[in-house]
Amino acid sequence: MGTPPGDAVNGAEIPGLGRRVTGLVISGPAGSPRGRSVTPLGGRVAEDLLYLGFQGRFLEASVRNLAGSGLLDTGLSDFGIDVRTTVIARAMRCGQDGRGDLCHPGLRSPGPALAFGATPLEVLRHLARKGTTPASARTGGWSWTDVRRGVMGWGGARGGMMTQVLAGAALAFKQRGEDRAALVFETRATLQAGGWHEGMNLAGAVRAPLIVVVEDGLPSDSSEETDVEAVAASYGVAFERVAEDAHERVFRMVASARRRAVSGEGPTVIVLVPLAEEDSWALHDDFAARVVARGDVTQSVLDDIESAAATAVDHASGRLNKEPGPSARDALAPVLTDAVPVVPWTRRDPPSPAPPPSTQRAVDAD
Amino acid sequence: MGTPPGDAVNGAEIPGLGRRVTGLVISGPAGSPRGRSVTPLGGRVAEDLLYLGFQGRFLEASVRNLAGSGLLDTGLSDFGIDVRTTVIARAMRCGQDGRGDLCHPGLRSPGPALAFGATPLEVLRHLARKGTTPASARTGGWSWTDVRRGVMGWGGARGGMMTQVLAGAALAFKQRGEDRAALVFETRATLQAGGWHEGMNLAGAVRAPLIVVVEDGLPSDSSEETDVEAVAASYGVAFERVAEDAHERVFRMVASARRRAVSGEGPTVIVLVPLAEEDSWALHDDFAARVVARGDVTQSVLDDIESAAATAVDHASGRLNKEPGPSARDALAPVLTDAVPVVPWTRRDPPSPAPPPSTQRAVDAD
Amino acid sequence: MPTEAPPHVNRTRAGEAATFLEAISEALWEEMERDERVFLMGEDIGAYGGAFKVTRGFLDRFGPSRVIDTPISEGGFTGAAAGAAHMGLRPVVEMQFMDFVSPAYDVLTNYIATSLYRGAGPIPLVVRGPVGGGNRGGPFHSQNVEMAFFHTPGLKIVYPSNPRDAKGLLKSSIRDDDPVIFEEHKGLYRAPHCREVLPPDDYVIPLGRARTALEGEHLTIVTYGLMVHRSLDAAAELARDGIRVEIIDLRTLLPLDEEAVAVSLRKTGKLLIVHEDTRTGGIAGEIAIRMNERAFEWLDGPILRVTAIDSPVPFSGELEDYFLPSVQDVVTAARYLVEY
Amino acid sequence: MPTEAPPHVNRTRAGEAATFLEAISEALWEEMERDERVFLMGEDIGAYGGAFKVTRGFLDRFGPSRVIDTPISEGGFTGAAAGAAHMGLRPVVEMQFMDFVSPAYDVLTNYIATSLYRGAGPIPLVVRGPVGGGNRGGPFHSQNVEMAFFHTPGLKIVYPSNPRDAKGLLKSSIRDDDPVIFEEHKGLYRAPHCREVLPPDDYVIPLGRARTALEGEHLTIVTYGLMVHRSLDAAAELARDGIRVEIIDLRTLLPLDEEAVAVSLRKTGKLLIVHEDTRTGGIAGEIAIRMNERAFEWLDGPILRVTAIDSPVPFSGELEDYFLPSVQDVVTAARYLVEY
Ligand SMILES: Cc1ncc(C[n+]2csc(CCOP(=O)(O)OP(=O)(O)O)c2C)c(N)n1
Ligand SMILES: Cc1ncc(C[n+]2csc(CCOP(=O)(O)OP(=O)(O)O)c2C)c(N)n1
Ligand SMILES: [Mg+2]
Ligand SMILES: [Mg+2]
Repeated sequence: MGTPPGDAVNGAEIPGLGRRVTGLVISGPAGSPRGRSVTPLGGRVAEDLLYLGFQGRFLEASVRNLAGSGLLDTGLSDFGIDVRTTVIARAMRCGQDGRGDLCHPGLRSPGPALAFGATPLEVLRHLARKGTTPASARTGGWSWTDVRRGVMGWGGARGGMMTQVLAGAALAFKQRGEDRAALVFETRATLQAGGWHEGMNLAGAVRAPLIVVVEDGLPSDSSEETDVEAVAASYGVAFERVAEDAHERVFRMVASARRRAVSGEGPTVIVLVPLAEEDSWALHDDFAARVVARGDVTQSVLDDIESAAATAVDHASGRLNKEPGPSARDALAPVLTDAVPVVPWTRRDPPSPAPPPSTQRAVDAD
Repeated sequence: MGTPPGDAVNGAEIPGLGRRVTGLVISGPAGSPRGRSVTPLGGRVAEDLLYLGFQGRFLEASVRNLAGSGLLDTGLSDFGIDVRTTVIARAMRCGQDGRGDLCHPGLRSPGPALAFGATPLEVLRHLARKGTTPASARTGGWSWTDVRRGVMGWGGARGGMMTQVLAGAALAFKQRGEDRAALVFETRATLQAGGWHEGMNLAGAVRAPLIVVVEDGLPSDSSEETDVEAVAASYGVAFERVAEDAHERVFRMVASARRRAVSGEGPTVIVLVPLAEEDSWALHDDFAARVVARGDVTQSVLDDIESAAATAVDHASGRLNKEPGPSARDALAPVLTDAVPVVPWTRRDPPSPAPPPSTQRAVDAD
Repeated sequence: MPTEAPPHVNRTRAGEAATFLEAISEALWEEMERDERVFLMGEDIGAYGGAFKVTRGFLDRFGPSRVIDTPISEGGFTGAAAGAAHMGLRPVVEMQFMDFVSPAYDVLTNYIATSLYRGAGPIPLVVRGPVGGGNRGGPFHSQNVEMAFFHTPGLKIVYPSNPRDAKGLLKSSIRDDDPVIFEEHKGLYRAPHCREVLPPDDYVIPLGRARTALEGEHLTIVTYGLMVHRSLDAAAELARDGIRVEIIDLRTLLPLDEEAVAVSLRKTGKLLIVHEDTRTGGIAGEIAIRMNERAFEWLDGPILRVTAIDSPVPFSGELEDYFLPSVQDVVTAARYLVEY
Repeated sequence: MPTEAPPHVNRTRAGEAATFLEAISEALWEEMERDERVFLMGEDIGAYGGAFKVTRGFLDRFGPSRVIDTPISEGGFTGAAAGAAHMGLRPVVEMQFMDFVSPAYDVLTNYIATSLYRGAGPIPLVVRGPVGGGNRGGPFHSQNVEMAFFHTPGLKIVYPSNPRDAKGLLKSSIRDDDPVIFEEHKGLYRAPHCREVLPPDDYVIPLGRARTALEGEHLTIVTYGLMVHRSLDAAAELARDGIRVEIIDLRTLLPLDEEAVAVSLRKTGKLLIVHEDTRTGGIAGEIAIRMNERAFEWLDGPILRVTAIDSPVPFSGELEDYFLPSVQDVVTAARYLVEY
């Protein structure tokens, strides 16, 4: 059985509040994950969800701004942040020491990465191709990997590869008997890719502690209306659906899927039904209103959380411009652990007309 | 709507009988494909099924024999002929002129290839790597392609590729409004391959006239017990199961799936449940007994059919040894339609020390 | 229901100059009008008109049975295209980015490339799509894919450098009975300097034949695609010092027109190969050994190459520019060889 | 539940000679005993012991969580292996035949090979399995796969020629932090002439270092895998005419030990590359251009190659023998070069 979700190993600090926002346990009673009623979440989880939600909201605005002023690709600002992805990710056991859960945040929203400990500045660096983190300038986009924090990014193809990779990671957890699970966000059409089926089949067969969230987003011309529930049934794995549900219900549903996963009952596939465009932050606001009404968080703490999130994002976008671009040498980051990357001689001195090799034998005696 | 199944365009002749065994229409009334009762099949279809069944039976013995005497790889004799595959294939519209149905016979049994017009000698040539047909010495095994007769063989990987290929062929039939369908035999574990899912998804999405038979054969350690019915459901395609059914029922079920396919109702997945080992020819014998009992075929015609089949297979295995092996040049069959294959100079004359190129400009004026 | 050709496939009929991308669109349109067996498959190529809008307007004109929006399953629909080709159709498959051809690697190398050899008949099929770096696409939207297929007997690979060739070579590829991988460099798609008035007739350019992009005598540069332009820029700079470079634009990489390379090498005695793709295992190696085999005595210096660095394509602009071969790289290598 | 090692992984401990296959089994067994992070994945490797019985007895000893029978989904389980490697395990993936690595081409080239560069950390993983022709396996059970991966920065490729190297190189590959493609030639698996007594200690052979298989002075042959033996046979024949050939066994193809090749070439002035894989786009090209780059002045003749024919691998014995490079081919080419 798993540690209660939300029990992160380390947490970041809410700057304006001077205390940790992750590293929390649920203090409220465990609600039925399938129940219709909105069971309160513990105060610290609630604070986290509020903070992360505000961060996402301000980040969205900030990215649009930066794109407008040419500091980011407009292509990269063309995303739909879905606050529910944050809630889903936060229901996992996020850690900072390489021993928590794993998450592939998908490409649609930074929410899950934020929930797993990424900072707004890191998100922006990646979008802006800045060279101050190991990979932002090399692969960038919405996606990067930080094994320590459990973020498994991939800005590559939508072929279901991350379901395979996270299935394998989950297999490792299971093999070692660890209380860890993996969460992967995929988009709808990815289910058309054979690679996704192979990953899902494997995960189902070995009962890997894996949760696959299918973000049922913008229909593309090439998406058939796959019946995800039938697909899940064909792999004998559990299925859930998230629609315009309250944060509380989403959180508990995922927490419960996580519990099933780590206790060996196998993967769950969750379909995330798209929100009406105008609703994208309504669930956040409803949640905030509820926690204040319930007295879990006072209005003044809520205001502090909001302004702390705003400050963090402002700080990040302000600092982004001052950060150095990558150095060209970063293009030569090693592709092998033990090799110095080779620069073509045209970037260096030309070879001498008859390049003399070292005379010493490179061949071992054998 | 399709032409009645069994209405082949051209037929081969039963040698001992001096008349065609394919090119037949069902003369009996159409039975309910799902009915439990055994509705008679037309006399000529019955004769065909008897002839093909006997051929398979004798071929199985012959291949074991040849393998025992070292003329064939023993590995290639290690197959399980399933007489029902012949019935399934014969329920399609086999032609000889490139305008009939298509069939990928799979690797387990020559039955479907025989039903689509292959001769026992051709089967043996492929197994024996003889060079007297275009591909036998080059790819051989259980598998070859003859587009004219509608045989689409492939001795390659079990990755579901033939479901893709036949789905595409079926798409072409549909695009041209032809009365044609495609039949593909796959083995059970192939359903684990992403490639199979991609082919099936595409076929389902475009309602290609495709029938996929899953030969649920020997369990391999790597086969999970995929629930094929659930998989078919996830693609929204029809599902059928063939167990120890009488030939008549199998034939009508497939004929009906074919009718659905060509009338635009989409693919069908059929699971072929394995026979008990000792039963492998029992269904054939039951069928023979029934057609004789019903008076559709007299005992003497049955005997003639049996001995014609025996003669054909004897002839084939007798002739096999007398056939020439391939010539080494056949290894160089072109890989491009307009290219003469290049032989490395070590197989020919060595180049002169400073090989003179033609002086004429190969570059067009542009 | 036949509709008017949209503007981007009507440049030539209107007597206007066409971009590289428009040349591709024109070739597809004309071949689909000429031969009803030709049809298109790809992701979002129908209503959406394709990620780069190559097929905008095609769905209206040719209908959904000839402009097929596929699921995201490059292996599956390439396999299906092969089946349709077996049945006499002529599929042209678009990869949204050619980087995504990798899931189709299995079917292309094992099934499609071997078909003729297996006695299963030819598979006339074109797989086309955008390739190449310089567009800040990062490692998964910037690749060159020729070396994934160059080692596979049974495939052809075409990589044009200008609108005229693109149109003529794509028409040839569609009419060809063999499977063709057709690479279109994104950096050429809308490049203004590439725009040109195309011949008004139904011309084709034969596969397997290189083109002399520039005549010269001191050094042969063998190249293709966008690098033809980099090499021409380098040649212009070298010309100021009286160095006259001959540039061979391969156009087709497989089969390789080694005759054209050898003829030029005989004239210049020096050979430099320039490719945008990464270095190790790039096409330069094959050209080098072929020239060893048939033209060793004419070599007055080593065969050298200018290529990208052995690394994935970086995402940031600064890094990508450093990663890619530059005009200056070509100039440096050329000078070195000429002085050798 | 620890069981006795079955005989085929116990040859060395018993002081007996081991075949190539047994050397592979021993390496796997010893690494699994040494390091509990090492685990195996593949089709029918457990109860069945693998198609070639390399892992017979492993399931009993190491249990089903370290000897995992996978579905037939090479892409999927290679991707999963990558995930497990991210989490600190050291997967060794068996392809039943290496031909079937092609469905894993996408994940190997795009995800796994780029991981370190992307800042996602190393992916220590070995993909191993049988390769090569001569066993009448036909086109889909006989391929060499090195050139599918040679062009991808971020992968290593190992291809041993004898039991001693096989064991030492496989151990190194498993301990290496980078992803390694490890090719085992079926023609060596049980070859009696290959059998040898292996060092009793826990030895490793470093990746990226070639080996001189034969010292000579008139000609350098660069080769690997089964072709080392063909080349040795050719050398024996040439020796009868006083021609002394030096044979470099590459052992690791990527990274390529160009230093070893250059050093030998400096001594002999002549270079012949022998590979079993098909010709166009084979590794010979890369070796040729590297020697142009760094050793041109020492070349006293063209760099030549002996290879298979550009075609799929034929199924019939006669055709396959014609298709594959023979001892006679090597002798012919060597004589030509020596006389050049
Ligand atoms: C293997 C692969 N093929 C093609 C693409 C190009 N591509 C990127 S997004 C996309 C559409 C994705 O549709 P869907 O999964 O429904 O995502 P959404 O519409 O929700 O963004 C395609 C085809 C890709 N990234 N990877
Ligand atoms: C892509 C691919 N991977 C691996 C193999 C090797 N292989 C051949 S048959 C087989 C087992 C097939 O099992 P199943 O589909 O259940 O067939 P059956 O047991 O009925 O013969 C395997 C793994 C293959 N042919 N293709
Ligand atoms: Mg969509
Ligand atoms: Mg099975």
